Amino acid sequence: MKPDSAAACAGSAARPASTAETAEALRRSVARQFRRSLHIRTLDTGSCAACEQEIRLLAAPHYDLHRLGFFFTPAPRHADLLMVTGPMIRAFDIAARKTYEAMPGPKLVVATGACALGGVYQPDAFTHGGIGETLPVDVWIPGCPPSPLALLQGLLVAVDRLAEKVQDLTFIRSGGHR
Amino acid sequence: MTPLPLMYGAAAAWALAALAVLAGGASRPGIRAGCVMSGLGGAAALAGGVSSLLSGNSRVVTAGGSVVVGSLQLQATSLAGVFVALLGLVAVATAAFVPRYHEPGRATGLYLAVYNLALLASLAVLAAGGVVTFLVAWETMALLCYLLILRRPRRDDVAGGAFWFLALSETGFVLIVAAFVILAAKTHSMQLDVIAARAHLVPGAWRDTAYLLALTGFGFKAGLVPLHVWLPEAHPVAPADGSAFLSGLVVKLGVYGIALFAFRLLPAGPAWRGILTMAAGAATAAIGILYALNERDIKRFLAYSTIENIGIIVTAFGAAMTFWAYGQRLLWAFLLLAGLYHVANHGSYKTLLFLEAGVIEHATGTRDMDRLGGLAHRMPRASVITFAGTLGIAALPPLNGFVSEWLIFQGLFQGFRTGSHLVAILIVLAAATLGLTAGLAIYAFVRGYGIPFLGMPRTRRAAAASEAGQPVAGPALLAVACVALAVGAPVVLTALARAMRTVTGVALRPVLLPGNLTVIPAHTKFSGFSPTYLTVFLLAVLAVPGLIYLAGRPRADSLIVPVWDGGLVTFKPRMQYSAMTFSAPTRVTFDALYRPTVSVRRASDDPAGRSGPVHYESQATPVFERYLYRPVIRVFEWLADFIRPIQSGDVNLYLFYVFAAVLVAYLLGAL
Amino acid sequence: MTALQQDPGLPGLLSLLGHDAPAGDGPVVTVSLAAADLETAVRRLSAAPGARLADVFGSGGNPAIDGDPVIVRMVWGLDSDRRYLITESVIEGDRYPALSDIVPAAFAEECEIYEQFGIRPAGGKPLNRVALPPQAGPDFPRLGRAPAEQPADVHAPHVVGGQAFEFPFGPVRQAGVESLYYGLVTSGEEVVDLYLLTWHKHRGVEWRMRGRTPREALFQVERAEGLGAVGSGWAFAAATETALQVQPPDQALRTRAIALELERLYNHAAATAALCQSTGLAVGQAAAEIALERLLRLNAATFGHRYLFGVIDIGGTRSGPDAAALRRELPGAYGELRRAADALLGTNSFLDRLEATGILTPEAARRLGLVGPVARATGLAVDARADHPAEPYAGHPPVVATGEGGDVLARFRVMLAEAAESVRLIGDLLEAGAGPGRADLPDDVISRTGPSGNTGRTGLGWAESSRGEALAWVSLDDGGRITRARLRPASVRNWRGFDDACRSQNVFTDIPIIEASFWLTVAGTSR
Amino acid sequence: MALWFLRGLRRGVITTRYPARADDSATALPTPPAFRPEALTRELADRLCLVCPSWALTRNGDVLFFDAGACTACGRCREMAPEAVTTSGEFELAATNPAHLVKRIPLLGEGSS
Repeated sequence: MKPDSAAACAGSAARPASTAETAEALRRSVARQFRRSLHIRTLDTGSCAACEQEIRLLAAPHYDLHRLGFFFTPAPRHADLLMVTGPMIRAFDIAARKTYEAMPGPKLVVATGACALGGVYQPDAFTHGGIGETLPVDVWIPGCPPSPLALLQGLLVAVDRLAEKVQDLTFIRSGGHR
Repeated sequence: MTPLPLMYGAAAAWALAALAVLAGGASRPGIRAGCVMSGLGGAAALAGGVSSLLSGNSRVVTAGGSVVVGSLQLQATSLAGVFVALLGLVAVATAAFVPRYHEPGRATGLYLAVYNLALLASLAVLAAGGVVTFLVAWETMALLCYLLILRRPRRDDVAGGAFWFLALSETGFVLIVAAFVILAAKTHSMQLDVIAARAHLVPGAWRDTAYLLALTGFGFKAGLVPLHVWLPEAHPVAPADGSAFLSGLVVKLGVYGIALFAFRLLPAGPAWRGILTMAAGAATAAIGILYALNERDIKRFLAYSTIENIGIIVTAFGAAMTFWAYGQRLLWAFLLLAGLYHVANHGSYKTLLFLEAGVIEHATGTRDMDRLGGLAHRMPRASVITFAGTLGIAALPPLNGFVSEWLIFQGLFQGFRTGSHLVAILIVLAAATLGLTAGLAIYAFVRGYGIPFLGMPRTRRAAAASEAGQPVAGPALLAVACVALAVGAPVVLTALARAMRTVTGVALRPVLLPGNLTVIPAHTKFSGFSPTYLTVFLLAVLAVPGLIYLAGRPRADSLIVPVWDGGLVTFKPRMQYSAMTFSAPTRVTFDALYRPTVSVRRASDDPAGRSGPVHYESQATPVFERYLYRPVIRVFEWLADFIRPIQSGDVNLYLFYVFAAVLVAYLLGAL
Repeated sequence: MTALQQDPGLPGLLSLLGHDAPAGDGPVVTVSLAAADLETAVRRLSAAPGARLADVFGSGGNPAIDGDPVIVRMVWGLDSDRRYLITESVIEGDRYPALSDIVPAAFAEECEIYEQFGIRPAGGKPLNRVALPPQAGPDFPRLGRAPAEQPADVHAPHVVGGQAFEFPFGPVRQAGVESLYYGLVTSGEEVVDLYLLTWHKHRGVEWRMRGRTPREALFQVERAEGLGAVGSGWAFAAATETALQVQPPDQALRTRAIALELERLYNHAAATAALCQSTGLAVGQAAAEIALERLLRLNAATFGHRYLFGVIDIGGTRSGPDAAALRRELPGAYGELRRAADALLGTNSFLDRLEATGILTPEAARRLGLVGPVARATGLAVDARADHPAEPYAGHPPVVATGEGGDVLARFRVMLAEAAESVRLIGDLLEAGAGPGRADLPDDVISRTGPSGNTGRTGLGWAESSRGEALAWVSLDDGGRITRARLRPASVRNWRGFDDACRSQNVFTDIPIIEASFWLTVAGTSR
Repeated sequence: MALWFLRGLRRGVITTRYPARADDSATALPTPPAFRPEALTRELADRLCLVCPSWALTRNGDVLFFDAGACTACGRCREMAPEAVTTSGEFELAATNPAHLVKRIPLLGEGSS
């Protein structure tokens, strides 16, 4: 996440804008606190409702994220992780800020879906074109919409139970192999 | 010092106060002086009441007198002692309240003079030792109260409210006169002592008739349903101290009248008399609180809650009479004691609440709960004092209302001692009704305190409210009295019990244990508790969370964020519960009683294009006014049409009427 | 005004409007009306039993061009006549006849036109804020000119008399649902009024589409309402194809239809799950979600996307169905839904919550111009597949399921019946042969370059999405770029029936049930 | 309710074993493209950038920058140049840093120096 946005964001989980290593170490220590049980609050900042459907399905029998110690909560007061979908409509800024500030620290923010990652909408008068500049994002989950499996992986990465994979991917297929 | 002289002192002080405010009512010092006098009088009355409690009935003092009207007879009795003391308390508190509340002016001077004379008249009622004295004083008191209510005759509803009071009061007066005449005729005496002594000579039928007449007559003043309609009309239009006096004392005079007949003049009576009284009381209590729940005007709300409390007291009296009929003298005396204690308690906190209602009205310009809100932050003193009164009237420990209601319940729960199953069931039914009433009362006063004082201000006036320059001393004194009456209950009750012995002849003393500050209702093996220790215990319990907080305060820095509102842009005052919506469940549950008529209007109610604000009104049908009083009023209007012809307005004609009337009177005398 | 007893048919209507019979036999007839005649014409049309107001929208009014007039178009569904009638009226100045006084269903669109083009209906009726947020000033991007003054939130009721108060709910509601604010005006017990604020999610999709080629725009259209991607996409593609006079190959049309029916299937399964959740029947929810997940996987297996994004393309489809996978998986997946539904219909504690909940009368539905299962549950047989049959539905007519009572249960039953019908249709369409296919478009449409200028190539497209009739209207310049595109998903119309359904109720806790039975998206209505 | 309970028992466990074990339902999911650098020329790269509706592709000199976060896996690029673009088959794309999602694709096709 961008350090400036961290500074800009009041009450964000203690995250000094210092070197990358310390930030990374801090992230891991925070994530470790959430390993066993984590409560998720979702926030729709202008999605097309497909991301919401996939998130709802996380609790469905096929995926059942409760078995991994994740739970949904309607109250940001009880939430440790904010799952944000949509391109962050400007008209929604107040609600988004209030929701984030209502969460007790330490807290994680997961940007969910291509809109939230700046894919579908460019910044303009209607939207910020991605949530990065409004909220301090910890984990980014691509996909339009991200399938429940992708969401599961993202959540597990967020709490440091899975290693991030995309960093090592090249998206290059040389020659015909594989 | 004997009580009567103290009362003379009080009377004199009030007379002087009346003169002082008449003379200097236009200036603040004048009003102050009058109030000081009035307060001194109150103190004297308080002392007189207490001393008459301690010293029992004094002998009758007779002064002047003539063949026609009889003589002025005064007597300090322990039954009246409680009321006299209450009168003193109310007078002192009001005296402390008035100077900051009223603007100087001739009208104010007149009003205060009338008020002081009303105090005087009430004292005379309580100190009356003879029938004539009693009746004259009573009528004077009623007329003076009428003038009190008429403080601002030009405002809407004032004349109407005052007229309701006068009309019902006069109707009651006729019945009271009848009751006294029956007793006087049957006992050949105009002196209350003698009447009480010879009451057993009166034939049963006449005794019951007299009692029923008295119950109804005084019921009008006390506000027994359905004779209560003047209270919600008169209280809102009178000034704060005026309505405080009405609720704090005047209605209590009605109770005194009932007690006078039930316990002093005609103690012996059949069970149905008591059961009837009890039923009337229970019905009054329940209906009173239910109507209170449907009121937004603070003063109307308080007026209805007065009706409820009167109901509780009368229920206690009725149960007591029932127990007498079944030979349970101990419970008889005990319930009388409990009832009188509730009189004192209600007098203190209801006066407090009415005075504070006046403070709120001055600070915000409205009595409508739904235009208030958030006053706790803007008027901290008023909110603390009101909270004490609210705890008291909601009968929550450790305040005094709880003690007296607990005593009354303990008395009722022993209905089984009557031996008669039917009566036992009836008494338990009454207890159940009071239980419902008590529950609703808590509901009503959570609302009555929460809506104006908590939450966000609903109007600009409420947001700008300030209690600077508002009276404090009077209500504060009453709050102290409430606490004292709760913590000191065992002592007070012991004193009361000793005093009542002169009325009941039953010694309750051994079953009240002042030694270890415990109250035991009548029978040792039934139950008992100590208000004092309860208070201490509750305070300790309340202290625990505070200690825990202090001990376990988080070391890490905590994050203070606003209340979670679902991400609204702004949380608006219109988004909080209002008084009427808070009590909506009762309106739905008891709609048979309210018969609400609902209307929803808005600029455009087209399903496709709804727009504009919603007007939602739900009006309860005024059942008694519409179905009981309106027909009566019609009849009277119809009769008035016949009488009109003899009203020509010609002076000579009226002189002739007078001459004729006197002639008839002499002829009757001659026969 | 002349109230007609029997359906006059199109020629009759046109003669009423002072036009002669249509040239040719196209499914869409466009007539232009002078602003002066607009009121009388609308009166006559609304009085005609066969005519249903489907949409009202504006175009033109370019702030750059001084005095550029706004063109108000009304789309009427002449359902019995199997045709759409579009009336075009050029509005000079900033006033036009108040349509909603005659056809209440036009009110929301009047508000929208005021917001976007700054012209308001005569009569000074208070207009509600629809799409643009409160902070949208005069320089906020719009389709036309900014209105003289901001539309106030006159929707928001002030509590008068203190006997009712507003129970605020949202915009951030329970986890896993879209952002939506509703103000619940209640007397403490009964629901006095309920109003929605949806501008939290307005992304200005129609505004974005201007100047784009249809293909680029289609990407936005599919993501305007993700749970209705095929419906909106098809409507938009059809509109463009009409504008470009392109005819997609039949097998591509059948492929679209299969995708559309699959979309209907998974949406109705999702609605079933939501109904169970709102009634607290966790086991039923699990069963329905199993069916839902299997249907979504079926979508992925058949078209390569769980929500069928990217199936539709201008002039055809981008991917064909994997017929084998479809034949193999569909019976099982649908069987799940069927079994769950049967069990639900046998669970009284569930049905009791649905019966007589959120009732809508046919009158209200017609008056509000509701569409889809919500309208059909009240007994109105409104279904674009049957009323305006285009290929492939002309060859494979669906059996329109209607209910009675208009309560939640009726909606639920209608959805189940439609699911069954969808499975049948998919079977037929597969038999008839479906596959990818795409008609060639004029080159200029594909490239981003090309001259600009308006030759008025316009077209109307429609599809019966799972929520009801979805409409789209486009006008292209001769560079093939979009000058104005109108999207009207079914959610736009059906939300306005929601508060009526809630007002028929006295219990708050029924509102989530009603919302689930409507199964609308906020994204669709505030696109 | 008992009916529902039995129904659940009869169905047995259907929950995925992910992450302990891979889930085969992932294979049908749309996934971002993978590129063949040797088949990519500047001119092709520019066309790809144009056809991408979500601004996931940008060319800078001889490098094509691919933002896997912005990519919606819509497949338009694959359709346009099947010889240069295939699917990556990757769905586990969560990143702790948006920079990790931006990939450099060298343009090695002939015509590009």
